[in-house]
Amino acid sequence: MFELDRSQYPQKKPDGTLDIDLSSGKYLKLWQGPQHPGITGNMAIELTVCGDEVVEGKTHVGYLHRGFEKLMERRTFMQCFPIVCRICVPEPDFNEYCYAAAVEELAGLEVPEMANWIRTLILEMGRINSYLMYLGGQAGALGLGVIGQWTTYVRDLMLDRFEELTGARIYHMFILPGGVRDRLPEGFAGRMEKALQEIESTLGDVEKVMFHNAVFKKRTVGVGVIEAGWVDSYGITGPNARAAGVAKDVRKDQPYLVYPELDFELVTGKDSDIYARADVRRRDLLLSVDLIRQILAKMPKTGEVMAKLPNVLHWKIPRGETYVRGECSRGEYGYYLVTDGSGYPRRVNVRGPSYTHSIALFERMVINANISDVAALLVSLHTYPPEIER
Amino acid sequence: MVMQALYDTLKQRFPLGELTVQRDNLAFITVEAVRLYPLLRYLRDHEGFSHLVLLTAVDWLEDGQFQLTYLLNNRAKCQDVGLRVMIPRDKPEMESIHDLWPAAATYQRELREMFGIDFPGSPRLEEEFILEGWHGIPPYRRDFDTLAYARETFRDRPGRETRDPAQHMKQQLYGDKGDV
Amino acid sequence: MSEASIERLKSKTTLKEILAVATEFERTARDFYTALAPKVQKNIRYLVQELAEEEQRHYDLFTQLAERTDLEQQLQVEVERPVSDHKFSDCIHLPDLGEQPDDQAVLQYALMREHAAMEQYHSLAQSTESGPIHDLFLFLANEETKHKNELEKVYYETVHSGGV
Amino acid sequence: MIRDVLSPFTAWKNLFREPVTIKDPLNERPGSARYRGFHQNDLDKCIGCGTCETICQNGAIDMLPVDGVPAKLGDSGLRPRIDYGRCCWCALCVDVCMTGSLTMSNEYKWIESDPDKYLYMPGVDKKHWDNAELGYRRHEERHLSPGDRVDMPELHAEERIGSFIEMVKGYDIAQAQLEADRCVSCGLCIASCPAHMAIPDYIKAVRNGDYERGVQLLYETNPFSQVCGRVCTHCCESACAARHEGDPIAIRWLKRHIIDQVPQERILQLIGKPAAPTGKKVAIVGAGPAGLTTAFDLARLGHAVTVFEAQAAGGGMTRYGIPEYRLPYDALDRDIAVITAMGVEIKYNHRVGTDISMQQLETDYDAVVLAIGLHQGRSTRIPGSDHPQVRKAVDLLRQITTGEKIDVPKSMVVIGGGNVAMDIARSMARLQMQQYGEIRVTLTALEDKAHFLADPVEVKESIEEQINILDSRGPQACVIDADGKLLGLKTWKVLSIFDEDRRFAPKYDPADEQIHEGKMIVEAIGQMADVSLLGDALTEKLEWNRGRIQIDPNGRTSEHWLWSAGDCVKGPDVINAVADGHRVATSIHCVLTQQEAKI
Repeated sequence: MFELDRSQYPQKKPDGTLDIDLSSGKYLKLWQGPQHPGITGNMAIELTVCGDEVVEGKTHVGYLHRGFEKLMERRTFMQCFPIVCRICVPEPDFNEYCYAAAVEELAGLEVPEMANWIRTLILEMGRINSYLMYLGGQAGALGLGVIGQWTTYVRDLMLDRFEELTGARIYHMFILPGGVRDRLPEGFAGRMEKALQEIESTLGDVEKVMFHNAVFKKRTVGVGVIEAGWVDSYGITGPNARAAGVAKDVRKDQPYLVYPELDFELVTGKDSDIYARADVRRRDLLLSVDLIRQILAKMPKTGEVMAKLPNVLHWKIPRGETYVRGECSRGEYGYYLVTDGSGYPRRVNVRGPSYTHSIALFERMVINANISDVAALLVSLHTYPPEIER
Repeated sequence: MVMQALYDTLKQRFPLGELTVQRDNLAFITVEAVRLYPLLRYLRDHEGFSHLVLLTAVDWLEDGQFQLTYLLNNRAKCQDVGLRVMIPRDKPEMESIHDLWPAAATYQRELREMFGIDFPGSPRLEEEFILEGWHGIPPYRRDFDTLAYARETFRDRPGRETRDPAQHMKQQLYGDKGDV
Repeated sequence: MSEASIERLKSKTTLKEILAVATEFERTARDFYTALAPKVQKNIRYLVQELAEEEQRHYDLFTQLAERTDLEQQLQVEVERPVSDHKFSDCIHLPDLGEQPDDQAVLQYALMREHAAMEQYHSLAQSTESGPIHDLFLFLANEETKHKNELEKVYYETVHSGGV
Repeated sequence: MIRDVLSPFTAWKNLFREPVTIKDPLNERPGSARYRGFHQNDLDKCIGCGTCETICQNGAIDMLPVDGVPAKLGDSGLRPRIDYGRCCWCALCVDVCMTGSLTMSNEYKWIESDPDKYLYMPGVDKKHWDNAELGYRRHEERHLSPGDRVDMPELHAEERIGSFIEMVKGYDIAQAQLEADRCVSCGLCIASCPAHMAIPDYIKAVRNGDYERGVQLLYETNPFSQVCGRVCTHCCESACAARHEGDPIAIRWLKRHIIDQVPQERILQLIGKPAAPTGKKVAIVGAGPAGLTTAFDLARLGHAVTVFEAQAAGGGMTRYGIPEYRLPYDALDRDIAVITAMGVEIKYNHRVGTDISMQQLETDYDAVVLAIGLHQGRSTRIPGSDHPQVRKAVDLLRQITTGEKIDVPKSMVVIGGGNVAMDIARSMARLQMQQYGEIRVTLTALEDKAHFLADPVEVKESIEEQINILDSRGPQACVIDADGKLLGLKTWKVLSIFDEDRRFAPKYDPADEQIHEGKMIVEAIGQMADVSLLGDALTEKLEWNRGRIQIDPNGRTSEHWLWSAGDCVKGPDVINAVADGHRVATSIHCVLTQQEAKI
């Protein structure tokens, strides 16, 4: 529709900054968020538009800053465990896992095998929940409200499974340093299978209504393309990278927990547009369904779930530092933990994939986008603001 | 072994500090601040460490130093290397690497805000990132006391009070009474 | 109690008479302990004084009983719940109560005395028909048993302190 | 392309579908069996240790007194109250609970209009979920509770039975730190310790490897740490929060570990020099733990202290009553050396009443302390107990300590079920082993095994050392043949030992009679103080309380110049004697300084 090469606009000043003169009347500042249906979580984007074209976007975060990294510095190693999950609401378990694994590594704890199976199970369950929320959001950003209703329903079935396994629906607080809190409840696998079947059936409907949908395709195919070359410079991981054809997945690259024992192929795409990313996530969700079935079939029936811990009230860990990562639904999730021999972490740094995706990458991608595509574009990066500001 | 080999290779080109091999695919290397930029570029362009995983700081208050940790990942080889740079706390300044990784600008903005570490030349460094209207010392420094801040800023629900078991027993059972 | 006094008691037919003799026994015991008290070391004097007080209590009790009109009914109530006796003080040897007895000796003497009295009243009760007199003997036996049991506890607490 | 237009219309198939939502509150939807809902607390099981408060990272828990729950030994009387405005339902409080009293129900709905109502004391504020059966419980493997007690290395029965070498070896540093790690620092133990030692703090010093700090903490409340680190009756351990579901912390052994780690010279440096002389003089009768603790405290305050001791060495009952294999003399000597280093003068072989009279002490000193212990053994006075081969345990133990020659019998019977009985039985067993190569010691106790007065460990070790322990046997007579030779002890079976008021009142079964063979019988049934040293006049002047010298709460007798402390007024117990010593020293110091002020 634009006749000129839009990539030339807005023009740059000799020093490289954008040449935007707000007083010229050609431009308009437009805030999307922090309260806006087209925003993910507690975040705001400040758009400068020229007509309906975005010429500059800035991400604003900090609406949910709780300073977890700092708070952990005055909590004992066990006391940190209940707060880490709060760093990411829709998929909290990665925080629990990465934190626990980092502590275990520095404390030299060997986690029982059974705990590793249950941890993997929980992480895949969390991934399903996260993707289900994403699908609803991605469709919703383009006006397809019904998808969100369906995925919320099946997500609730998964929350029921979480509740019976962990004792809580959202913040599970189940993976603690040393292992997990308990074994699977009686008859869990059967109820899980029913939930998985319901999820598969719903996903069939989602595929028909969302993915084989002329309107959805029109709005997403070829829109919001991530160039493969950006993957490293913008620190892109997860489905955002895989949809660009970069087969990057910690589960394969640096297998952790029991992933080496599971049989699976990476899900990748090639078009790297919004549609491709949505499709990669839909297929990755189905992969998780398959992985959960594998886990429940292969996991041992009995075994310890916790390593022997020292008295957690005065647990000290020798000086050291490490980085532990996992592949969450949005990409690489990691904890950088520094200990100094005391009973408290010296420093915890949480590396959430949204950090680079929703700031550096998004600000790059939004330039020259149409205002109406901004919401879909942002959702397609699948970002959760709390993990940015921690 | 692998990480040691990498260290030895790098050592031929750059003066390096201490090596800490944490796992067979993760090592930390201490480097001088002035060596960092060329080393990062070399690792990115010639050793396959093309992914900047994170950039963060650790406050060693008692040593008067900040530790900057640049964590790089080589996906093909499944290796991570963390570069540790110690900079003085009283002159917290470091060369910007935003031209190596555009994403680094965000990390540097955050470090500037939370730790008060300056990265001259990094884009939008002065803009508020997470905190709005913050005064006082950068809050992620060790000398910022979160508990004191919380006590000044927030109040407890009325009626909160607690007793120490040992003190309470002393008062109830012996104390000045001479005997149990 | 001597054989003669038993005979004297046996021959008594009224409650009042029986009580009068029993009261007399308590009085002599009280006088004995009262006389002993100043002779023993002060640190164990409390024991002897307590014994004297206990005998005085019995003396008062019996005196008051003798003056009451509802005596029969009162006796009945007390006798229905006799204090059990497990032949305990058999194991306590009787010492010679010398000029300056120690606490153990005093206690042993007192136990022996209460035990003897208890036995006597018991056998008297057995040799009388059911009725007020029988009940009175049972009552007296019960009183002595109570006192004896209390003394046993004091004895064990004093002597068998466990040697920790 | 046509497919992409038509396919979305499949959504219409849901038109007639039932809603999947649950209509709440019309339908009950209980939380799952593991649900972490509102708290429950079993008030009877809860001991108010506050470990829940310690672990709570939200600061949501307060410990507060509750009507009808008094503080008592091993229970602070406090109970947790939770601020549901802060609670994050992590259940760490449930996981670390030392008794398992704190749990969570599966109830998750509680509606109030006043947010301050959510200060909630589970178990006290009655709620409908108090008896909910489902909900989060601590895992049966108790993942976050402290582990098992570290075994104390000690000599095996075969190794120790032939000698008087100390049997307990003491923890090494790694073992001690592991044991110290188990402590949750609740402080419930402090009230139960007569000297109120700073137990959690010195255990923390062990954890941190800061033994010098540990020694300083020990000496703040107890100059007999060598002794108490070995033979203390450790009341603290019976108040320990860890005892509810496992062994209590080995507090006594940790104390010993601290004092073992620091050299004697360093201990003297750490506790420092006494204060400047005050010119006041105090005499103390008896160099046992009570007397010497008083002496230590007073000397540190600058008073001139002289201790009169009838025996040739100090320590009192800890030396002459406790066998060497439990408390080696050199350990005791180290404690006494610290005390004499404070300037305390001990006159050994000075028997008050014989070598110097109480009247003389009254005249020569500003204050006098009577700390004479319980050195006279009680006798059963059963028939035959006046036989020369019927001995008293305290006399025999004293003889063993002083090295007097003892005619060791080939077989013997001990009467008594307390620690003294065990001590003499085990000591004589060692002598028998040395002389005859075999042990024939029978021990008869009135109590049944469940009610032995002796420490259970003592009983266990005695059995290991081949002592034949017979419980529930009441001594009746010492059996002597026509030639006057002692044959053994006759006993009756004890049917019951306590009455309904838990008072000692044994009942016997004469039908069950036994005779236990022994060429010697040792009576270890109890001790009393030998107060003859007071003399008739002072005895008559003093006020008495049921056979013991009457004292006020500070240990002062009815005579203004005389105080009394330790076993002779409080009954036998080392740590009690130490506590008493402190009390008396404080009182004397107070009186002496007041006198000073008046002048």
